[in-house]
Amino acid sequence: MVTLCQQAEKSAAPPNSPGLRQPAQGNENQMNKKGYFGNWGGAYIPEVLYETFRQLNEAFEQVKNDPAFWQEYVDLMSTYSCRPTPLTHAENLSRHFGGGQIYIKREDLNHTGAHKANNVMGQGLLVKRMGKKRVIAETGAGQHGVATATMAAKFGFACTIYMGEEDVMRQRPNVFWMEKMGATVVPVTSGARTLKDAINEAFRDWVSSMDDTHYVMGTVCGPHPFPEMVAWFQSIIGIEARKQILKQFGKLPERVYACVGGGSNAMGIFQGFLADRAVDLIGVEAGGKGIETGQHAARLASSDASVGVAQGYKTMFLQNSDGQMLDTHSVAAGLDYIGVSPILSDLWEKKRVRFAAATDTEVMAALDLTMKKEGIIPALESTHAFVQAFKEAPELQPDQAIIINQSGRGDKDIFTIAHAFDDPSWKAFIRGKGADYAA
Amino acid sequence: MVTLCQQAEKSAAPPNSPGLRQPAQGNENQMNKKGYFGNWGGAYIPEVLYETFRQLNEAFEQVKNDPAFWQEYVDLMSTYSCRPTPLTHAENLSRHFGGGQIYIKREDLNHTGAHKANNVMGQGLLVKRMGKKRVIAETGAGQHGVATATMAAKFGFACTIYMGEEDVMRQRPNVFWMEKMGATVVPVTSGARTLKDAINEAFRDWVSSMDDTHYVMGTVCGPHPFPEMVAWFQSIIGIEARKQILKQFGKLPERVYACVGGGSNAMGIFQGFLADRAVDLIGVEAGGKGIETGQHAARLASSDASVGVAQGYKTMFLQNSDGQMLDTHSVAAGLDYIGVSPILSDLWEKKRVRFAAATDTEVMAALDLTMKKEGIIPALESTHAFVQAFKEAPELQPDQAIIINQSGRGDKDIFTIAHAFDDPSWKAFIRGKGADYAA
Amino acid sequence: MQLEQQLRAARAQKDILLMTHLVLGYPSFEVNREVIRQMVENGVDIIELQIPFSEPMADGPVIMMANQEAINAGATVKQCFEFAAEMAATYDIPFLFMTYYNILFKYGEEEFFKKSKEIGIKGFIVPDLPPEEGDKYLALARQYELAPIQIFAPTSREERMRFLAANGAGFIYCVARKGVTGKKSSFNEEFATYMARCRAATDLPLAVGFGIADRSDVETLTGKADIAVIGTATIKLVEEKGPAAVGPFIASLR
Amino acid sequence: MQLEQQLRAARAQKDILLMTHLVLGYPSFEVNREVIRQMVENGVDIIELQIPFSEPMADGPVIMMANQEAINAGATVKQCFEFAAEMAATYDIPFLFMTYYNILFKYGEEEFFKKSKEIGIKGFIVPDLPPEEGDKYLALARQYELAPIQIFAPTSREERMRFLAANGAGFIYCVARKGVTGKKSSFNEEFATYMARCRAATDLPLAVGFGIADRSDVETLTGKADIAVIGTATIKLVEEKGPAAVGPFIASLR
Ligand SMILES: Cc1ncc(COP(=O)(O)O)c(C=O)c1O
Ligand SMILES: Cc1ncc(COP(=O)(O)O)c(C=O)c1O
Repeated sequence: MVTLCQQAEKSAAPPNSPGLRQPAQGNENQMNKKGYFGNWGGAYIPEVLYETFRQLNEAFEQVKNDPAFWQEYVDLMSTYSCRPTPLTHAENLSRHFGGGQIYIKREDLNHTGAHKANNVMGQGLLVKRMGKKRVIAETGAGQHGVATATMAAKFGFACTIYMGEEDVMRQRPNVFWMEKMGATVVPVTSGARTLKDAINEAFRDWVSSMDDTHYVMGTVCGPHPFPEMVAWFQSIIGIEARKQILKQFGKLPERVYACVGGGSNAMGIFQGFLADRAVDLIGVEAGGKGIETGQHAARLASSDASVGVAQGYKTMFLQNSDGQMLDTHSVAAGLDYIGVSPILSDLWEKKRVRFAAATDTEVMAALDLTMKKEGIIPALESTHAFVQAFKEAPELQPDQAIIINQSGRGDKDIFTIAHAFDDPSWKAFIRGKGADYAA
Repeated sequence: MVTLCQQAEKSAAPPNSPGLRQPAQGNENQMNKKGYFGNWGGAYIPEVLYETFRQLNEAFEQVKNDPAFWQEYVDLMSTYSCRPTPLTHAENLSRHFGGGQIYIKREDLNHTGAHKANNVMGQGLLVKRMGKKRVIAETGAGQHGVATATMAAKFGFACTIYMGEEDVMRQRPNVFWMEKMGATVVPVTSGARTLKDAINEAFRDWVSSMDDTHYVMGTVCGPHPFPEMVAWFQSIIGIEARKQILKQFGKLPERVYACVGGGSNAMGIFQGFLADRAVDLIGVEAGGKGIETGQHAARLASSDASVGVAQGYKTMFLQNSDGQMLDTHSVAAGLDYIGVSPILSDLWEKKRVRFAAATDTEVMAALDLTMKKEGIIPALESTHAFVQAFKEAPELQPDQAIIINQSGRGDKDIFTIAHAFDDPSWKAFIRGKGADYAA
Repeated sequence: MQLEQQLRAARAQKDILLMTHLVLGYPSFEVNREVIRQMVENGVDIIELQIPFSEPMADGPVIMMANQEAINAGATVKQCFEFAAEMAATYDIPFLFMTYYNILFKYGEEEFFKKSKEIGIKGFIVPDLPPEEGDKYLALARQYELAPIQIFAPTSREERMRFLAANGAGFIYCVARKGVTGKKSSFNEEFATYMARCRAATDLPLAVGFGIADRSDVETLTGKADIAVIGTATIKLVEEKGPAAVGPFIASLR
Repeated sequence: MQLEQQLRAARAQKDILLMTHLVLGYPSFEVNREVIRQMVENGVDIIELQIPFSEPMADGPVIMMANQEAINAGATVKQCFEFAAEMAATYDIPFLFMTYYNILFKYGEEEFFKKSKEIGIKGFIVPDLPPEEGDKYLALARQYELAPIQIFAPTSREERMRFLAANGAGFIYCVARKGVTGKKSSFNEEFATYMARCRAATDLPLAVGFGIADRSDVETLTGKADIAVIGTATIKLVEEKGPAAVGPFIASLR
């Protein structure tokens, strides 16, 4: 079966930055020479990495134009992970809201539990081609770290993961798995000790280790060619989703929803529909405690962000008037980031993608509903997309469909979710375990 | 893609107890009228359930002979779960052992993280046909409970899960998810407060609730028709695996390994190869602290078990000379059970399936190796199969293959695994969390 | 004398017979001995001796715990036989073994019948052994002239009841309601219909069990059934008030 | 006078020039003031004033923490300008701004150049702004006659060095090794080859930075480079021994 699927995939997957290069789309989302998407992107890198980026660009250009590489990638993802991931018709939720048919793209069923696997395995194949022996990565919640550690184990690379000290403490389960997979996890003690600081730290490693080391950027951010490259690997989501909805529903969806941290899962699914002008694309950011509180991570859905350049690229950042980055907040660690993909900033500016924000509270309610109605546990990140989809579903007719990209599974978030639900039995359980381990 | 896959599946799935009825197999594994496999099985049920079982048998006979039902099942599993699950070539492990090629059947990539989903979703469809509105289930570690709660949410059934009080305390994360999915989890305080007691309790519920309630037995045990029915649903594993290995490796495997708790994942994959006489089938039971210590759950791989009748069926049980069941032990809760599938007892007696045991210590070592070499985290249950496969892989040649059935993923077992590895950071983390929750 | 005749004889003297139940070895054989004495002295007509089993699937919480405790306290099948022998020798009423099939199976079915016959047991109640699984058991029952008591449930259809009755002897144990032992049953109209169905299906005496706890229950049954079965109620009583309370309780029932 | 001329004039007097670095607002502008006094009085030839940025990607732990602390202590870009104006007015040596591009970008690049020119700043070091991204920046540098100091790294190829030099002015900042600021560099044969490559690529004065910590480092550089850059070393010194230790340290270097 797998191979049949692979063939279906094969004939359909343009080896050349699929979504970004669709003709109907014109050139507006195509990168110019300097790695820009419209006014956004670029490569603001220290001189010491110039040569490394030159080589990386070259290697990426090569694989992008090599259909065999894309095929190798699709094969790997269909035997090591579970691609194509299914598109699930959420019949109960659809009925519940009484509007459009809700379909869920199941990236949670990937190996390691999130869309992160797509990017990481793709970069792994690239690293193999480049002949490097070690990978490094930043991680926030730990999903990208676990995915990278997994890839490194599979490919036999040495692996170091940078993770904010705060996050190391909060996300111990993921740290445990990374270590068990053979990776070294380095707690980052600078800055806010979270994702952005881990990115800085990974760059600090890379500027001395680049000869044998590749930095596996976890999302569609950072200096060129990372945004384009990560988007390219993630485009597999949208390619599949478009075919699936046509097959299962018989026509295109009205709207496609995805949560936006850095933007990789969103770009992944959006690329499948960019050329379909009638399909409304909605990115959902972290509304945290509410936009008005300032404690959020809504770059494009709020008016709190402004154009800036940091971490190697130009985009909309949450920063103060001096250009110092702000602390962000979200119940979902993976959305808790100052910047956003330059590709999304471009699509936002061009009004091709619409943005909304979901608050922590709305997220917990949507999570609860989704578990109870469908037996599906989306990651807290993914649940943001569900919130907005639920708000809008009633606007549609039963013969219309929407797709929600479920970027990951929530059972990894048990500590956070059980805490957020303020579950007394969970607390008692943890207290008991803690007591067992005391002394 | 999904639908292409579905079609491939369609043409291949015999709607009639596939593995158990393959002609080359003769009739030896076919059940006789009374629900026996050779000398094993039967339906030792209280009179009050007679009518319920009659209806269940009737309903099962109907769907078994209805190709549309099997197709509905396959469709559901390919859009709600991730079937066909991939067959992963474990290149690094193969190289490491320098013998046969190791392939891993990835049941861990199922929705809810284990093969349990196959059985549960299948029974869910059956319940829908029977028009019942409520499901109950026993669960040990909680995997089957989570799967059943998930199915109940999806189908809109009320759901009660019986779980030994010990297990409720040990497996709080699973309890949390069951509850969040809308199920009621009832801690069972009788007996050893583990799996077998939960089964008794579920029967106690069923004898009064059978009019509107179906008991979703979690494995290929219990009274007829459960063993046959669960095996039928799980046969999807073996049907896929056989096709996949032929496609990916070009010939049949020499050996197929599966862990055996009740025996459902083992029967699932074995059925694909029962008719292939040359394929050696190996069931791996829990060796616990060592067969010699008596603290294990090896029914067929030790000489500690004897024929008995309990929980509604005749099989090999770990019991004393009076017929009282013994306490069993395994690091893997899902293998920690007194009985074993009557179908497996039959295949064991007929020497078609060979049995081995893996100790807790061997399991932890194999888990460590698998994580580091392949970036894959098998469930502790599944890891038992890996242990025996690793022992035997060197006996084979590189142009021969073996398949290990990875029945589930291990990241759900974090509390158990981190504890078993005696991880100091994990303990510190839990201590810290515990302190946070201590008012 | 075979069980059925013995019961018919007793029934000729009384409007309704009383059958009581206890779990052997719980809390101890000593207490069992005292409880039985009180039962017999206060007019119980027949006693069910449950040989404890670790997986008493059809029993409710009280009897289930009693099974567990008896095993934990070390009660063996051998001791149960010894104790039963003593009781059957001491008292003139019929004693039955109630247990789950695995106990017979592991003991050796033939041996189990032989030994039971020897010590004067009159019949068996084995709730997890339907006739379909009981070829050997039923043949041995005929051979040893021990009653393989069959069970009717409210869910049993007419045809099924006839089939069960044909395979049974001694009396029929009519489970008063769905569910396990120990919960209250309500003897309403539905129950009356059920009893009528039971009566129509067999000539064997009818015992009714599950949830019978007091005199009014017994009164309700009088005329509808031949035997009222008191199970959980006495076990709870012994737990709460000790064996001495059993006599007065039994005396109060009829 | 433009920066290059000014440095050539100074260099004519000394075998090697000393450039020092500090993070504005860390630990406070008061301490900055005292440190600069000690530096100038002990013969420092040029000073890099780092305007703190929250994401100092190219800096090692010491300078990174200094950035963070300065921001936490409330240092603003406006204060940095005020302080720099005061220093440039007080001392006769060239002052440069070192910072990351976002600081210029958010301030408004033109405004940043204009203001810097006004207060007497001589040039900028912006480690995350390669010439490819700096069209406007480089144009403004020409317009305002401020030196857009370019950086060479050991990984820069010859062609690349020429390109950088063509876009640079004032001097070239040669990063002594791969990696971030703050770790020791070893000035071995490989380093000598690297310096020869730098020299061959440009006529601009060469500064060498990253990990220069003592007199022997400075001696090693003498003859190979025009300027030795001391960065992390003084920050650590101030942290450990206070600003008063800076003068003697600087005096000991050459
Ligand atoms: C499950 C999941 N979804 C979404 C995100 C956000 O990243 P992105 O916007 O790049 O998809 C993350 C990041 O960790 C994640 O783990
Ligand atoms: C992952 C996994 N594997 C195996 C088992 C054992 O069950 P079975 O032998 O029925 O496959 C369990 C039971 O909980 C399980 O969760």
